[in-house]
Amino acid sequence: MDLLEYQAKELFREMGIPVLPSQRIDRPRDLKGLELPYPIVLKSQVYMGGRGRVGGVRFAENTIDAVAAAQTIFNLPIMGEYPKVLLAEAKYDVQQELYLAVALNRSIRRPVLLGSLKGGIDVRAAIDEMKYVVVDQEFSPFFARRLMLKMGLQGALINSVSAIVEKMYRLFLDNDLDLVEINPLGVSPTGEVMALDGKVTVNDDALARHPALAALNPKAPADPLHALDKLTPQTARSPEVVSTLNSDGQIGILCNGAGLTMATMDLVCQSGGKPANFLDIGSETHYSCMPDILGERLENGLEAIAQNKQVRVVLINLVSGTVSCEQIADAIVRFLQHQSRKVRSISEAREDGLVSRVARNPQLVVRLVGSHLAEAKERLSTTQALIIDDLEIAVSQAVSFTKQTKKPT
Amino acid sequence: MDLLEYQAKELFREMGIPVLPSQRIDRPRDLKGLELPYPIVLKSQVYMGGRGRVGGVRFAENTIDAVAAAQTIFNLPIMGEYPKVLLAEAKYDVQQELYLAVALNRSIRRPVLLGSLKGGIDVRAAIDEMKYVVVDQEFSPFFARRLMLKMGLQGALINSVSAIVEKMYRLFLDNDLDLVEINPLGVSPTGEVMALDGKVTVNDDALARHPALAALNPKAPADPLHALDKLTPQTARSPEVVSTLNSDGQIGILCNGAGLTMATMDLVCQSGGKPANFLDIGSETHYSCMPDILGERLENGLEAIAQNKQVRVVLINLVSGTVSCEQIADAIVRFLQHQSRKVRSISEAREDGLVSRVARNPQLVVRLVGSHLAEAKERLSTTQALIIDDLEIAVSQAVSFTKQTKKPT
Amino acid sequence: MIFTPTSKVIVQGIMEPLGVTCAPLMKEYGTQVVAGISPGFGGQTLKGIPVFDMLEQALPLIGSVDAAVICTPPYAALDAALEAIAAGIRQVILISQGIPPLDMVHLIRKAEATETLLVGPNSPGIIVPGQILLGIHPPNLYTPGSVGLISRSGTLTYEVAWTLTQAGLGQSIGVSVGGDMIVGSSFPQWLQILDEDDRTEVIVLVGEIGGDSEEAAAHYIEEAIDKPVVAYIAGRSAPRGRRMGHAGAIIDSQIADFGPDVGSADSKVNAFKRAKIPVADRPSEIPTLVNELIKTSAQRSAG
Amino acid sequence: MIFTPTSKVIVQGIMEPLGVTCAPLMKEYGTQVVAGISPGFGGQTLKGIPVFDMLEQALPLIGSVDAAVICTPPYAALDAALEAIAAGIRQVILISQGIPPLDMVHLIRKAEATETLLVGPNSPGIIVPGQILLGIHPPNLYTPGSVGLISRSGTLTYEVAWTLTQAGLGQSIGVSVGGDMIVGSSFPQWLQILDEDDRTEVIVLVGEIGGDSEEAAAHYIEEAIDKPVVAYIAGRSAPRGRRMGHAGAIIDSQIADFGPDVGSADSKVNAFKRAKIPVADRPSEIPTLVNELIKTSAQRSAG
Repeated sequence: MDLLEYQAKELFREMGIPVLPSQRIDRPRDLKGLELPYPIVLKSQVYMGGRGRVGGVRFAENTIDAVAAAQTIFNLPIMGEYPKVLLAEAKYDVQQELYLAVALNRSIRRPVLLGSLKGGIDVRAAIDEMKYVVVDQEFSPFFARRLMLKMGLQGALINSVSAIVEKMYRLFLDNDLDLVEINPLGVSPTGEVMALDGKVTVNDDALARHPALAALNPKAPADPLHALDKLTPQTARSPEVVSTLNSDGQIGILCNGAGLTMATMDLVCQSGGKPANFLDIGSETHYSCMPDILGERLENGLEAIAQNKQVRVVLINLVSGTVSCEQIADAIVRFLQHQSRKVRSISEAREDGLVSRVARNPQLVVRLVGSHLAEAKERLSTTQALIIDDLEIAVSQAVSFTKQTKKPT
Repeated sequence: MDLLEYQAKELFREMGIPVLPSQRIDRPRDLKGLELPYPIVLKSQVYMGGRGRVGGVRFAENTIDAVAAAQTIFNLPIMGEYPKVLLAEAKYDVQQELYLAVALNRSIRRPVLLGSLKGGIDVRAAIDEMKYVVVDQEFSPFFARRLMLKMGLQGALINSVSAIVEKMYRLFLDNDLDLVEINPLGVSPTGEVMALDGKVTVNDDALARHPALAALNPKAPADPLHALDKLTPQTARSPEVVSTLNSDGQIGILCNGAGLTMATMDLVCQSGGKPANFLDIGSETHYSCMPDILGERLENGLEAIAQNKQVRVVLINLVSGTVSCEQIADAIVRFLQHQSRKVRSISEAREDGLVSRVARNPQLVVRLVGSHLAEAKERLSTTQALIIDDLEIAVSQAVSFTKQTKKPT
Repeated sequence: MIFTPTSKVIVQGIMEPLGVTCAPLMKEYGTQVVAGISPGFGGQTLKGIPVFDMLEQALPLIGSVDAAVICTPPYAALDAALEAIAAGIRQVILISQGIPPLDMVHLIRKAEATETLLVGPNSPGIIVPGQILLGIHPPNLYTPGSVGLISRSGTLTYEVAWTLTQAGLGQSIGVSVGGDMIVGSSFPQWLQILDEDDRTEVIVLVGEIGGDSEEAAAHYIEEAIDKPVVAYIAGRSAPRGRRMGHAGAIIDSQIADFGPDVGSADSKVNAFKRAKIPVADRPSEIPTLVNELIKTSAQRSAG
Repeated sequence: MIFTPTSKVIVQGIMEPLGVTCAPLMKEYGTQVVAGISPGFGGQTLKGIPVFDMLEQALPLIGSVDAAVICTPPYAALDAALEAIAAGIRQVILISQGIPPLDMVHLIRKAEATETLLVGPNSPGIIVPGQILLGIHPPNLYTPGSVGLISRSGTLTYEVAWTLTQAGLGQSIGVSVGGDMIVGSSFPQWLQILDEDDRTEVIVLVGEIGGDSEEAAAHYIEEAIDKPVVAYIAGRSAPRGRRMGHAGAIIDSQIADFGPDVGSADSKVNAFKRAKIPVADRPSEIPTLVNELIKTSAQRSAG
C-alpha cells in the first residue's frame, strides 16, 4: 500500500526525521485559513510520480496566488490521477539535494540502503550516482555510515545524513515497509538536512498488524499486473476482485493459484483468444483454507466474472489437491442454478423479454484436475457446462466458442 | 526511574495490554466529575509497595463514599510516602490472579520472564510458585509460551496469557526497562485477562533516549545506597548530589569513583569515624570526561558537602590517571579562597561576628594519588588543607580531628 | 536425497484449517508425522497424531525431528520456525502464505547462521513421489521417476507434474520454493541439490514473471549445473506494468544484475535461451523437451 | 597472555574527550595504536594517530586489528562494538560508562556467537604492566610482576595497584570487568584466563557490594582455580537498602543461587570465607595476604 506524501511525512515527523511545516489542503478555500507564512509550495498529492514535470507543484506568494494554484492543481491529472488533497508547505533554501531510500530487495532477500548525491526530479542523474549497501546482518547504524562513505559524503554531513538513514531504517522495520524514500533530502547552506519529499510503501501482507497505517486506506488505483504478480494473499473469505484486461475480450478466466492463472491466460492468447478478465480464487496455502471455502469462492468468483457482460465464455481451470472435483462441480451447479433463477426473475419483471438476452449466462468450459473427477463429470452432465480433461483442448474449445457465436447487439 | 501505577497502565494501554477504565484523581473533589460507573476502586499512587495491606486501596459505592475514601488515602503515608495522585478504577470480577514480570537479571546478563499462578498481594505465595524463563537468545513468542507451560497453564489461557507476556517484553525492549511487572493479572470467569496493577522501572542510563518517559520525572525519594550502588552515571557537568548518611556524623567524604568512595567510607568507619555524608565526583569513564571538568566538579562538590554544617572535616581521596594532582590542588585552593570570601562577607554584614563561627570552613584532609604530587603539596602548603600520602594515615587524621574539636554550639 | 521415508516430521499449526488438511494428507502418504504443535490444543490428537502446546514438550517423547512443516497463521509463522530451529530442526517447510517479508528476512538470517534449509512460504512444500510428502502436493498427480521439478508456484506445479505423469515421465521430487516476495531458499540452492541427487536425471524449472529468480537460475545453470534442464515461464501474456513506481525503477536498475527489463517474461525466456536451456512454450511441450534431453543424454552416455 | 606489545589496537570515538585522553596515554605506554575512528573526523590525526570515519576504511591500510578500545558516547557504543566485530576484531574493550543494559544484552549475544572477548563498559580497561595499555589505567601506579588484579571498579583498582606497587608486589595484569549493571565479561572468565597465564602467581579480586558476581566468583574459585586468590570487598559500611522494591525481592529470590541476602558485603565476604579464600579487611592488608600466599606457595613447591 502506497502512502501519499503528506502521510509519509507524518511518519517522518513522528520518527524525528526533519520535515517542513506543512498543512493539508482539501479544497482551495482551505488556503484562506493557512497557518504557514508565505511564500509556500503547493503539491499535488497523488500516487503517481513525475508531478513536478507536469505542473503538479507550484509556488505561491500570497493567498490569491495560492487559491488559483490550488484550483489548477486540483484539476490537473498526474498520469491520469486527480489529487484529492494538496499539501501546502514552507519553502526551503537548499544547497544540495540527495536521494535516500531503504527498500526490500527480493533477489538479495535483504533490505538495501540506497543513496545518491544527485537527488531531485532528474531520476536519470540520481541513478547514475546511486550507491547501495546491503543490510545482510541485523541493522546497526554503521551500515548507514557505510552508505555515506560510498556516496562520498564528508565531515559533519556523514553524521547528519546517516542519522536520517538510521531513522528511515527504523521506520522501515517498525512498519513493515517495502520502501521508504526521501527524494530529495535537502541540505541547507549551513549543513542542516530536511526531507523535502517522501514516499512510503507498506507491505500488504503486513498491513493487518499496523492498524494505524491500514486505516489510511488510500484506495490506490488497481493495477491488473499487481493482482497477478504480487500474489496478494486474500483472506479466505475476502470479496473477489476481478482484473479486467481487454475491453473487447470475450473470455473470462478463473483458476486457483496465480501461476496457473497466468499459464492458462498464456494458452488462451497463444490459441488466438482474447481474455476479457481473469480471477485467481486463491491458492491452497492460505492458513484458513478449507474445502468448503474454495467452493464458495468459486461460486462468488463466477458471479463476479459474469458481471462483465462482454464475457461470453468462462474458462474454469482448477487443479486441486485438497478439494475434490466433485465439490467443485457442486459449486458450479449452484452457480448455474442461481444464474438461471436470476434470468427468470428479470424476464418475469420485464415482459418484453429483451433482458433475457442481455443477462444470458456465459458458456462455461470446465477443466478440473484432482480426485473424484468421474463424479464431477456426472454432476455437470446435466448442465450447460462443458467439462474437458485436457487443458489445451479446453482452451481451444473456449476460444472457438467466442469465434462461433456472434456478439449480442 | 520508577513509574507510578497509572503511568505504567498508560504504557500498557498503548501496547494493547488490557487495563480497566480508570481516571486520575488529583484531589478529592475530582471525584465529583468522575466518568466511571460505581462501584469503583481508589488506589494510592506511590512508589512504595504494600499499600493494599495498610489501607491505600479502598472501594467506593457512590460519590460520598469515594470522596471520603480519597481524603483518607491522600492523608495516609505508605512507608512514609504520601500520594500526590490517586487512581480511580472500575471493579473487576476475577476468578484467578497471576503474577507476571519481565526483568533484567544482571548476573545472567539476560532478560528473564517470570510468572506465578499465585499473584496478588501475598508475595510469599507468589514466590513459592514462581517460575522463570531466561531469554538467552533474541526474544520470540515461544519464550513466553515456555513460561506458560512451566507455570502449568492449559488450553486457551496459554495463548491469552502468553500474548500479554509478549507485549510486556516488547514494552521492556522498546523502552529500555529494568522491570515490567503485572501483579495481579486478573483472569475472569470467562477466561478474559486484565492487568489490575502494574509496575514499570525505566533504566536510568537509557532514559535520555526516551524523552516521553523522561518527561514523567517522578522525583522518586532519594536513596543513599542507590547513589553508590547503581553507579548512576552523571553527565559530566550535572549538579552534585550529596548523599546524607548519619545525622550526627561529622566527616564528609569526597572521592572519585564509587568503589573508591565505598572503600574510603569503610576505612573511616573502621577507624571509629562517623561519616555525615559522601559524594562521588565521578569516575574517569564518562565519555565527555576532561581534566578541567574534574576540577570543577571537585570545587562544586566541596561546596555541596560543606552545606551540611554538621560536617567538621572533609576527607578528600582522589586517585586519578587522567588529571594531575596539581590540577586537583588548584581546584581545592579555589574552593578555599571562595569559602573564605564568603565568610568574610557574612561577618562584614553582621557585626556581632557570631556567624563567622557558624559559617566556619571545615577542615580538609587531602589524599591524592597521581602525577605531579610534589607540585600539589607545594600548592596546598599555604592553605589550611592537610595533605597526606598514605590513605590510612589520612583517614585516622580526619577521624582524630572530629574527636579533638568540640562541636560548635 | 535428504528427504526419505524414515524422516521424522512435525506439523506446526496442526489445528489450523491448513494443518487439519495437510497433516493427514502427509500421514496417509506414509510420511512419519510424529507430532503436531498447536498452542492451546496440547493433549488432543488429530487422526492419531498427538498434539502438543510446544515442540519442547514433544521432543522427549518423539526423539529428534528431521523436518517441520508450518501451517500456522502467517503472523505466527516466524515464531514457529524459530521454535523449530531452537529445538534443533534443520529442515523447515513454510506452507502458509502471507508471511510479512521482514519476518522472512529475520528468519533467513537465522537459517543461514544455523545451516537450516527453508522452503516457502506460500509453497505446497516438497514431495518425493513414492517416498515422502512434506506439504500439500496432491499425491495422485505424481509418480516416481527421474524428473526433478522445481517451481515457485503451487497449483501450476501440480499441473506440470500431472502433465509429466500423463506423459509417462515420473518425478524424483516436486518442490516449490514458494510464491511470496521473500522466500527461504533459492532456485540455485535447489538446482544444486538436484544436481547431486542420484535419482534425478533431468530438471524441469517452472518460473513466473516478476523478480529475477529465473534470470539468476539461468545464470547459475550455465555456470554450475551438469544435468539437463528444461524451463517454462508463465505470464507471457500478462500486461506490463510498473512495479514500485518511480523509486522501484531506480532501485531495480541498481540492484538487479540482469538488465533493466528484469522480471518480464522476455527477460526470463532470453536468459534461459542465452544459457542454452530449452524453454517450453506451453506445459504440454515440457514432456517433449524432457524426452529429447533424455535421449541426447543417453546417446552421450552410450557414445 | 592474549595481550602483548605486538597487538594492534584501534580507538573508537578517538575524537571524543575520553578518546582524546585515552589514545595518547595508550600510545605513550608503547601500545600500537594503529588508527582512531570518529565519524566526521576522517583524514585528521591525533598525536600522530590517523583518524578514519569508519573502521573499514582503515583496515586496508593497517591490516588486521587485534583489539578495539571504545570511548564513544554511551548510545553509540553498541554500534561501534558491532562495527568492530563485523570487521573481525575479537577483543573489544568498552571504556565509556552508561551504556544502556539492553544494548549490552544485544552485544553480549553477538559476542558469544562470534567468540569475542568483551571488557567493560564503565571500565578503565586492561593494563599489562610493562607490555601494553588498553584503556585509561594510570601507568605510573603499576609495575610488572606476578599479581593478577581483577576488579569491577575504576579508581579503586588503581588504589589497590598502587598499594601493591608500594609494597614491592608487581602486577601481571590489571583488569576491570566494569562497573555498569550488565558487563561483557565475568569474574570467572578472567579467573580462568589468569589461572592459565604463566606470569600470574597470585590473583587479587577486588569486589563491591551489589549484584552477585563476587558470590559467583567465590564459587568458581573453589571449583576451578588452582592459583591462590586474595579478595577484598568495598562497601561494608554502606547503608542497607531496597534494590528494586517488592518486585526486585521476588526476582532476586528466584534467580540468584546464593541466598536471599545476596549483594550485601556480608554475603560476599562469607562466600569467600566459605571457599577458604582470604579476605582483606582494608586495602593495606592485601599485600600482606598476598605475601603470605606466595610464601605458602613457595613452601609447597619446595616441599
